[in-house]
Amino acid sequence: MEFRLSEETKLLKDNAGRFLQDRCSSAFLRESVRGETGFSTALWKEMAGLGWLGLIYEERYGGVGGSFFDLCILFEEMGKVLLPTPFFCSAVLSGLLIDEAASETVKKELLPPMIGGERILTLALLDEGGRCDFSDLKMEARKGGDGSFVLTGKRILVPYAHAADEILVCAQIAGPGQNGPTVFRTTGRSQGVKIVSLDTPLTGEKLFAVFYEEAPLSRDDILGVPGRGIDYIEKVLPRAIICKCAEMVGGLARVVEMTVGYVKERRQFGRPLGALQAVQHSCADMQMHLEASRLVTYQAASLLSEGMPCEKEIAMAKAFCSDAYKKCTWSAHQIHGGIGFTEEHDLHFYYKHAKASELAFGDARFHRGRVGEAMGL
Amino acid sequence: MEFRLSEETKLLKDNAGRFLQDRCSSAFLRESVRGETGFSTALWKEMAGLGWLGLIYEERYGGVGGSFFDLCILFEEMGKVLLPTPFFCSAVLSGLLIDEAASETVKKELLPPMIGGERILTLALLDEGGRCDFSDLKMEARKGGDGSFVLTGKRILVPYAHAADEILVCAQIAGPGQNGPTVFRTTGRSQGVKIVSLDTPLTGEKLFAVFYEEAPLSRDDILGVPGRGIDYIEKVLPRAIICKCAEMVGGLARVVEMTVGYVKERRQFGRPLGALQAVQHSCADMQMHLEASRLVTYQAASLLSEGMPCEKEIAMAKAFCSDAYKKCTWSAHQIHGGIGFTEEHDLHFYYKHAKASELAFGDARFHRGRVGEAMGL
Amino acid sequence: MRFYFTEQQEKFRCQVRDFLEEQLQAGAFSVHSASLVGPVSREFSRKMAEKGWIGLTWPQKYGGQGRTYVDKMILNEELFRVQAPVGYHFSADRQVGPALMKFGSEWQREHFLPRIVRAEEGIDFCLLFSEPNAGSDLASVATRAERDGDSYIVSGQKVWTSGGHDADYGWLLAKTNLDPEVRSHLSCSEFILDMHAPGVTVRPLVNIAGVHSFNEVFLDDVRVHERYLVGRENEGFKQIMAQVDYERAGIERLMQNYPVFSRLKDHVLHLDKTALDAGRYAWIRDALAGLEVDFQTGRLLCYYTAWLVDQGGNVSSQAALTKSFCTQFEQRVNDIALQILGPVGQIGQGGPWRPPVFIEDLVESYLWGPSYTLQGGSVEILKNIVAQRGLGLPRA
Amino acid sequence: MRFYFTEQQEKFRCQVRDFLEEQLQAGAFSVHSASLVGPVSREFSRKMAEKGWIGLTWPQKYGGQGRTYVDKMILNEELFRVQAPVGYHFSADRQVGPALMKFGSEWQREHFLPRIVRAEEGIDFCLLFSEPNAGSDLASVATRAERDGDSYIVSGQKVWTSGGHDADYGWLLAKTNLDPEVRSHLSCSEFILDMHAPGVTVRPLVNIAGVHSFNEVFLDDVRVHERYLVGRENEGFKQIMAQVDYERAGIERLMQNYPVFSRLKDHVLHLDKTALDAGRYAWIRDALAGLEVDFQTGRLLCYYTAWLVDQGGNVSSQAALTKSFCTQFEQRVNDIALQILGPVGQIGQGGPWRPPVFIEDLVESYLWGPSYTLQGGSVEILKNIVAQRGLGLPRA
Repeated sequence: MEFRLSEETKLLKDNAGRFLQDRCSSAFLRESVRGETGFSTALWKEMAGLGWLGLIYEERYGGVGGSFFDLCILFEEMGKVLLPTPFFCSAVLSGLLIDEAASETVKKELLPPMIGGERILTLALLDEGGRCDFSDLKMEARKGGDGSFVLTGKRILVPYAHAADEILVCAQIAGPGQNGPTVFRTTGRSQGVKIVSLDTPLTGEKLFAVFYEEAPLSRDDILGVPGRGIDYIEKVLPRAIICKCAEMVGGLARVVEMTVGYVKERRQFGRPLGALQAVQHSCADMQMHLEASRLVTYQAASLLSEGMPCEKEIAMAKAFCSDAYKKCTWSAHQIHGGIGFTEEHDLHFYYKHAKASELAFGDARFHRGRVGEAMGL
Repeated sequence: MEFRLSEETKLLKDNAGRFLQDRCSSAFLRESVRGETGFSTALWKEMAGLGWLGLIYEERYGGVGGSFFDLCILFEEMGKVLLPTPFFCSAVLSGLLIDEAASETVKKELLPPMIGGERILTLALLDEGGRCDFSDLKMEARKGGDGSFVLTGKRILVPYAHAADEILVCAQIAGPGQNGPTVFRTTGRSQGVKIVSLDTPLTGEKLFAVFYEEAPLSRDDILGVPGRGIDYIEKVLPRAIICKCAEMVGGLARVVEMTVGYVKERRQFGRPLGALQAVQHSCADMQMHLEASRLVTYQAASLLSEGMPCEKEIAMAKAFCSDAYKKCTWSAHQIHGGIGFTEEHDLHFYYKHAKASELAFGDARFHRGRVGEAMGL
Repeated sequence: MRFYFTEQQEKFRCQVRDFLEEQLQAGAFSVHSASLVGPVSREFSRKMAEKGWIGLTWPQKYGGQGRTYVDKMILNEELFRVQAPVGYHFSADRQVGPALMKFGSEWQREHFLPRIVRAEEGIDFCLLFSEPNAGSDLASVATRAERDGDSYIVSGQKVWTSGGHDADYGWLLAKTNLDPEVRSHLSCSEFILDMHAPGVTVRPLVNIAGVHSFNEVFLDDVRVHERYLVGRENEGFKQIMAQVDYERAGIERLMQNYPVFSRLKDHVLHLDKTALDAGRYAWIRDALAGLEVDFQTGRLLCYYTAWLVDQGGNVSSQAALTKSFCTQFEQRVNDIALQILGPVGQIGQGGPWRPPVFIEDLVESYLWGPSYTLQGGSVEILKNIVAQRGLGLPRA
Repeated sequence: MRFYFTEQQEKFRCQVRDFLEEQLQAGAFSVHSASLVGPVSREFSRKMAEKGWIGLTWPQKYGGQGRTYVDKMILNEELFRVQAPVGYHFSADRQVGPALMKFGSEWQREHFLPRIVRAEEGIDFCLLFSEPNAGSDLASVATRAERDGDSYIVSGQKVWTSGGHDADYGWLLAKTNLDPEVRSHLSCSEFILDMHAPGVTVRPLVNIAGVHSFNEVFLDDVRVHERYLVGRENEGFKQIMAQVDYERAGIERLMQNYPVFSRLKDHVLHLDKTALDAGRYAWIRDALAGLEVDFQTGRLLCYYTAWLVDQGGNVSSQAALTKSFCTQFEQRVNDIALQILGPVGQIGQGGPWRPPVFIEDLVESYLWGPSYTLQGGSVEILKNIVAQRGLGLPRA
């Protein structure tokens, strides 16, 4: 057991933290979200310039060759300011999927511009019911002549689909000598593809529905080996989940910081709010949830990073963080009172983020199910 | 909606409360439990003399002809002192079963001495696994010649089986032209019946295992109509559950009273414990749980008493009280600190009673299942 | 004890239901959860007034019906079941009227009560209690009302003023004894303030659901005639304590999300159980039954509190207890609804596309979540009241 | 960061496990949950001493091994996994030793430490902190130690003294400055008290599980030589604050019910799922997985705290946070276990008959429940510490 961050990691953390704090004022973030793309392209370029998008990818693709653990630390820092960017969908979900699935040629084609921030990728995972059910993809790529396909199905809650150069999606190949679940590269501008903006008040990320109605695809649009689509995605999800947890830990850390800061300053009944026992106990609970969330998340991140088996640890992290973060945002609101209930205050970003993150990739109950499986139950 | 107790009910409540407070000092209760029977026979006689055992039974059986609601009020008062007696198993479980099932002759034989306290009855409900599974009784009455039966099976957690003159048990009649589930009258002193004392630290009631190994029975030992045993029991259980809830409400009321009294007196950090905000909030929560428990219980008791349909209300009462009472005993212990953790203090009787009551007749989750059914889920 | 309604009460409930059904059919409003008190519609309030349902519990001499609080609870239960747009008269009916009857002058009663009962134009009230430094802690009120001839000159800042932008009058708490040695409890008074008077500026605040429902109100030398002083000078605190009980004793704190709750039950009833994992369905069922238990228990507490009001006793502690119980239900119901629906639940009504599985207002209701346990006394304050006034524990 | 153990640590764990397995085989003790710290067995402690496992973290000059607190956590985890009978040396090892090394005189160190490390006869310590009017609030300590020549005369009453009836020595907190004007924080001192000295009376207290585990201790003019004063006169409070961290930083607060938890998992693993309602099994699985998440998270917190101790920092707040988290797990595990088992779960070991489905110690563990969140600082006190010392919030 060693709980100290390595010197390099600490450096990354400090630099990233400082950069984000400098650049991502609350006003800046509010402004960015309002634009067409839903994020600041200028900042996005800068992040790419800092090597963040390529942090975990090999140098030959323009990456930094850093550890997955460091990526989690970066997500924790981004979670503190709740920076909305396509980082997660492009450099984690899609990038990892390409890294797992694609041929060397395709990796060389896709990863460098992704890492450079010039090309944005996204992954369409959830069906119309919001489920990710590998036993029933509800997305069919019917074989046409000469190796062509026709794609039909609906995907929703797809991040930044409007800004994405490519949308990856897993579909069941159907037709003579069917090939099973397969990842395809699609674009929102193609024939038969419709992108519809969704009203999702909880998320900073912009989310879309992507409808495929007999969208034509070619054999070249297949990513990796036909029939192995689910295997690829299942290799990506654990890391995506832990990046999400790290982001939640960052958000939670900021919520605790905001709340403790507030109760030290705010006076009520003639003394600081923080002198009230009920407030103190609530703050202590938040701190306890924060430390525990961070430890379970770091544990999974570290084991994943070292390639050790950790299915149970991943599930524990998502189960614990989902509940902890949400509970703490409730407490924070309760302590802040009216001021925290205004749009002007930043607290609500975390309140929303906590709930949206709980729902993403399975809530606490879902992951306790996974823990149960790992226990042999 | 009318939330006032009627004058008669109030009188009963006050008298019973005063009687119990006078007679059931903590020392007296501790003393009673230690004896052979596990309760004070002197007090038992007195209770019978007051008409309590016959409160709800018709006058022609020696009863008072009072309402079921009044019986619940009595249980609430008994719950306050946690009086251990065979009242529940004799005058509720068994008495009601007889009232539902028995012929007029048998009622005239059994009810008057039960009501007079001369004869103690009990009901053996739970199988060896602690379940009450009507689809698999695990108790068989095999037909012998000339209308005789041989009873085989195990029952556990049977209250006061050692002191009971009769033990009622529901068994599946097996053999030619089988007759289905049927209630039998048995006694612990008969051939093939063994009574074993159980170590049940949570209960004030003494509980036993009753083992039947080919115990001979005659046709006369059948209570009511063969094959209708479960119907009878299902008519009794709702009332038993609500008596139990009322007892829990009484226990909870006493816990709140003890705790509030304690925090007013006890000084810590130079002021009454009750001046601490955390203690105040905890006490307020307890009071909230008490009032809510009482209202849901009274609701079910009152509707039952008036013969109105109330399956959902019964389930709600047991679901709510089970959790509320337990939670409050935890809080009470937390507030009392070390002193409450000693055998000398009375608090632990309630701590135990809360948990045992939760487990009796289905816990909160079980009864939420019933509520769900009533909701059509 | 009787846990059902009288025939007359049932009949009354039916009348209210029929009226609301009619209004819904006519498109007078739509069922929409989330906001604290339904939207403002003078037209709707006028219709209610015609029925005699404003001032239901008030004495007949002020235009009321002299009926019980249990009747009023029935009325409100039905109104909130469909989130009827009662905003125009709600504060006046709930708090202002009872306060005037208890503390107001005869002129004030005659001037305001009949107009409220008739939902006349210009009687929409808001409450001017909270200030930036006096939220839960009203004793820190700093707004001053200085005597000037037969008037008071009021200056200060109020905040969290629900409906302040629509209101015609504000029910104001301000300091009238400016001696810093005198405790607030003995130095504040209550006034009725004309929101259209010179010097009143209302600045909208947008809440975290993106809705403008409350405001900051700036008072700059606003002149208030002494006949608008309610009750006795410097006794505002004593008065207000009795008034907020009415705010807390209502069923609205249990039913702000009733449409969401009701739609959730509907949704689950129509779930295709065969397509669902058995364990997951068992959990949904348990969670929903748990909500039902809490809802029904909260409802009992509400009716019990109303009944106590009818008995004429002091209900401070009981009202605080009831509200404390109910608001916690409000927060839980949205949380669980979102867990049951899963990711699609977070899609709101604003976009061009809605998922097949969809509960209107759900996300928005979740966003209103933090307010439930804050408005009208935070849960902490309510528990203090239960502990101190109800159980007799000493002040901290 | 590294979330696994070194090879050396794994090896150490195996050694401990092998030793315990051996002892279990030999019938030296049996696995039994519930009690706060395993029963007293000098014989067992002596065997541990032979292995060098008492004073594991202490410097070699006092007979210790100079190893890390993480190693000690590994040792304790294995000991508590089987509830080994460590009662004889536990307090001395956990608190007395570290306190003497920090504040004791050279004579005290040489006199006690090597004997503790060897588990010699007569070194069983109990803690004499709490008093009838000074539980969570140690500042109210009233026991007096008055100077008399080269001794102190001690009078007063202590309570909740775990193991007081077996102990040879008591670690005593008493007032040495009797000036009522001086705050307790500046007027108390720490002593080592001979429990066999004239004037010491130990009265057993039976707890709600029916077990005699703690005591009242009456001190009647007990003479204590000044060389048994630990640290500086009147600085007992400052000293004690540092010491209790060791009490709180352990894994024992997470693992008092480990056997119950482990048997519960076993029980559920072997349930006949086909005989079970699917919904009920889903709930059991969810509940058990929830316990596992909390247990594993608590375990991480424990190791993290131990690691922090090894780094030499102040761990007050961290230890309080860890204990606060862990004790709540302890309470929950028994509650859920009983819900899973249902009515049969309440049958204890004492009767002549046990049900086929049975978890030893379960009821008894449930009866110990209230103590978990009280001993060694109630959860409330722990949260105060986290808030005030950890987060810098002002004293109430």
